[in-house]
Amino acid sequence: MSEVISARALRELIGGWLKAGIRVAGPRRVATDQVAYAWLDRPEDCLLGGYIHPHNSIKEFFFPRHESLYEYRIEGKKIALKNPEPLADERIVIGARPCDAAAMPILDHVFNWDFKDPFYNRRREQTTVVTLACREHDHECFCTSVGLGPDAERGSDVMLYELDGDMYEVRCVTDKGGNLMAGRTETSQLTGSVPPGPAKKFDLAYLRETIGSKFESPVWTEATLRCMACGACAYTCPTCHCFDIVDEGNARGGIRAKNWDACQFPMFTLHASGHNPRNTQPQRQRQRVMHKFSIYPDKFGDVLCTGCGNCTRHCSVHLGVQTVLEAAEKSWRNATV
Amino acid sequence: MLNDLRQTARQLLADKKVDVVIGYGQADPAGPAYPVFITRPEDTEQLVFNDRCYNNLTTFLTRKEIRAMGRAAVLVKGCDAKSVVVLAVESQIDRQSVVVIGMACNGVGQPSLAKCRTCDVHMPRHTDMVIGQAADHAIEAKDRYAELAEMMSKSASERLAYWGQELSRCVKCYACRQVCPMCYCERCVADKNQPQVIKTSATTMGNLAWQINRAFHLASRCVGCDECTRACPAGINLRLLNLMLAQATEEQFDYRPGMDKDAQPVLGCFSVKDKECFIK
Amino acid sequence: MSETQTKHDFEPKIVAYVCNWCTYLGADLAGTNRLEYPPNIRILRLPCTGRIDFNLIVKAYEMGADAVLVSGCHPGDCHYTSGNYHARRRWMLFRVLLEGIGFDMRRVHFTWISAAEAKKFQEVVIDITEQTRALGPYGDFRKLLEAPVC
Amino acid sequence: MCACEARDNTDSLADGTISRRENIYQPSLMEVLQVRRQSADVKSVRLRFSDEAEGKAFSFKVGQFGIFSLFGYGESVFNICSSSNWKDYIEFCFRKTGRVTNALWNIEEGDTLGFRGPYGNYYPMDAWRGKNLIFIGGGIAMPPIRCAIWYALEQRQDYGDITIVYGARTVGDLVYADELDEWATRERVRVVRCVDPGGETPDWKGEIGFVPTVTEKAGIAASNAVALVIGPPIMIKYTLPVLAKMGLADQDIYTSLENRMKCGVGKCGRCNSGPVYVCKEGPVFTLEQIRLLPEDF
Repeated sequence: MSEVISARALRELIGGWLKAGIRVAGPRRVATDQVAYAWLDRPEDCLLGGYIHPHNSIKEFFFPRHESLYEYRIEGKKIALKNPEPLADERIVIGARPCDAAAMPILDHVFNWDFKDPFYNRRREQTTVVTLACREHDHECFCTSVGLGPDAERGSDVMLYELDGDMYEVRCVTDKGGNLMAGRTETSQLTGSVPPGPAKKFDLAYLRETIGSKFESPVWTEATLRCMACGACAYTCPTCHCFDIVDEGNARGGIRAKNWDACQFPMFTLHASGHNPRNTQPQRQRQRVMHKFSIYPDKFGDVLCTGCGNCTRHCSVHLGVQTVLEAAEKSWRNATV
Repeated sequence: MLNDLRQTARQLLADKKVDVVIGYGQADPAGPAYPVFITRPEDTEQLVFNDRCYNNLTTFLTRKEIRAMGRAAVLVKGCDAKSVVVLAVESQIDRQSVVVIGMACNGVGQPSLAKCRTCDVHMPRHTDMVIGQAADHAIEAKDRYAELAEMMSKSASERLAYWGQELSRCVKCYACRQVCPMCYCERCVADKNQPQVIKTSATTMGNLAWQINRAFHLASRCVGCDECTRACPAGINLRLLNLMLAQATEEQFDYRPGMDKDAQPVLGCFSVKDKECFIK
Repeated sequence: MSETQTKHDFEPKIVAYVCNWCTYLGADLAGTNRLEYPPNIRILRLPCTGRIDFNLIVKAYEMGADAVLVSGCHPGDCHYTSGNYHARRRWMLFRVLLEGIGFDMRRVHFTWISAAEAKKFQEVVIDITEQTRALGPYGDFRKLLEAPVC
Repeated sequence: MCACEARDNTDSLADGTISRRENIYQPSLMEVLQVRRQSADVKSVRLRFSDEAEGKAFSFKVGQFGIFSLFGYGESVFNICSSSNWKDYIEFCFRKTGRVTNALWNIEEGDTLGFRGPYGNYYPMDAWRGKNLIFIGGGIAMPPIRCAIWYALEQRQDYGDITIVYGARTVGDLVYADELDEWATRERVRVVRCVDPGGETPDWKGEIGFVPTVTEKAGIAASNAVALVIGPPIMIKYTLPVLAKMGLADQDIYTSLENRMKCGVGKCGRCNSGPVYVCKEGPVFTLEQIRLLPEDF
């Protein structure tokens, strides 16, 4: 026994949400060859197939690339601070990929260890994530290598599985998801399944065990010398979360804002004195990969990567977590032979 | 052709004429090629050349990490060869100390990229050697800029709205800048904060200011390799911005960057006869 | 509020980037000659038109300008010999980019005004102010400024 | 730790507003009480909480840092260089180098700044009780040492001999010069001042030489001692072997790292050195701890 919904009913449901003033985001064609997670204006904007992975990730809806932390007004020698606008709107992300949804519990750790980030948390509370299990993958996908897969439920409130005849099986993962879909589905005998995901690209257990002692390994330089030092990998990544805090305004006032930042920029760690702890590009690539597979896991258990492949997919020199780790594993295993 | 390339590279390294060959490698024939840095003659077998060799490798000629490797030989397609010319004209490289290996090219991408459809430099120019053969056809100037016609037929208001929409996707990853061989500044104006001329925020306005800045700093310097457009993760058609300026540069000054190594760069000089009908 | 009323109440903000040696002195002379011109103009003095970074023009719109005037020495009169020639060439191309992106070119003005041309300065400012007033606020650009992020 | 727990309290408001208390990025406002010029490019600033109650509730431990902001320019990270025993105000010290500090240079009494903190760990002043203290600093590193010196002097009976070695490029670059003179008059305190060769003035009475050499020659007794060494990386690098030669163990040598930080609360991801977030688990480390970190600072 299962719960199902027809494609038409699903679109109607999206239409109903939009009509009720709920903000709905999902995969949407934004240019001829471009699919992005974006706010939907109409139910038909939402794509439920025909692409592998949008060029961005759903982290945008929880941790936007630019967000005001508060406003300041300058009145002579006095300053007045004003809270940001209330974050009260209910939101739904539909058609998330499992690798994107899985990033949310990972980011939860960062934004809640010790100090709690209210902006992120408020959006998490307000957003329901409806995930669409994957039926296709490309060369860059490697979710299976980091312990996830095309139907991984982690981070999702509802899972949708494509069935024959324009139907979707609906599996509610959380109460939040259950509430969202309650009364919207029909009972059926059909159950959804997905084809196997991509073949494993690297041995996670081996790398986790080894990487901590490989800070000085020559592989970092060998494998990453071609890095162009842009932030495409970090900004399309569902789990990268580094940010900058800047003031924007004029002589009378303005906002203090949180903007995305990326460890691949030389400016990221540059001290005012001119000293830069990560002075070369391979050092910065090492930081990115080690943050994901050593620093973060040592602190929080999981790896800071969901295998979506966006880093490699959007890299102008085909360099990403997957390519670096493949090279690293090969090099380190050979060295021990 | 591939044998010639590997043989040439091997010889250059074996004879110690260069310390590194900047070329293309490809781990997976189905995937894209990517830059490789070959320092030993025996590694030249890694070199490939095919229609997946997108990168403009001349960007690496000004990179700190690559410069540290010593004298370089670099593989260029016809379009990339133009950036070598501009880099030399702008004194960013010592042309005599770089070996430029031209690769005859019939276009990259399947289907070919937009730039390849109006390419008239299938055979690279101003290189130290050219490997392979390709036929060049003259392209009429108007065909080079045909893509602009549709955009320019819209009203100003519509165009502004179009760019606002396109640039709302920009995340300021600066991939467009980083892949560009002409963006070699030690510290980009976008990274300077005293004063902060361009907002660092990836808001529509911040992105517009950034892209205007990027496009105009490349005015009459951009060789049209279109790497910025290919590198953009958000798929913004930056090519159109570059084309606008390329067209104006060709129409007003009869100048195409990188085509003539002896021509004076347009914005590096002036003429007292320059048109000024727009100035009252 | 009706369209006509909006335009009537509307006081355009106009930013003028002028060179120190000609147009600024022209404006100064206009002042000492008691030539009246609208107060809508905000003059920003730079050493030379060659110093007027194109980013400044964009910045003016970002800060809420409805029109921008760039003005300097007549050809041949540059205090630094050739700054205005370089600037002219730069604007020839920059205008094309602005136009292509869809800036309203009726809101971007370039003039040569010498230190003696107080009258011309007055006329130009009156002219631009009235033109901009007729165009109304630069709404298309405000829309970009206010576009939300996510 | 004091402030962190208070901030954990999430009293969210029903309409979705993020309250002042919840917003970990929102600073407290502070009034500038005094600005003192310490050298050609260094100034120290004394601040008081604009909200009296907030000031009363505030406490920190020496060695912790704060994030100070000048509205319209941004935030900058500085050590709180006043002693934690001083209740009515806090102080920080800055060198004019970047966007924020260049703008801070022009502040005056009565201006309002923002402050978030205190953040990070602190000097183990309790564990140092009964020990002889060796403070070694270079250049702008005096302020983060000064707070510990004052704290120790105020609890004088708890600590043994105090030796302060402080060097700068020139005589004019020595910050808190007046306080150095005052400390030198205290009992069981020895102050060794030095300037780089060529940086001396005709009437200079201190040493001439670099901090490591001067430390070596000073003949400081290392038994039952701990050392706090802060300064530019090159100074630290050459001072450490000297301390080892004197017989100090790695766990008795402390320093404070100065990685670039933005959030100060372990989120923004730039201050880490290997697995350690300097803003959370630092900035104070023993040499023993630092030896375990990758060279990423």
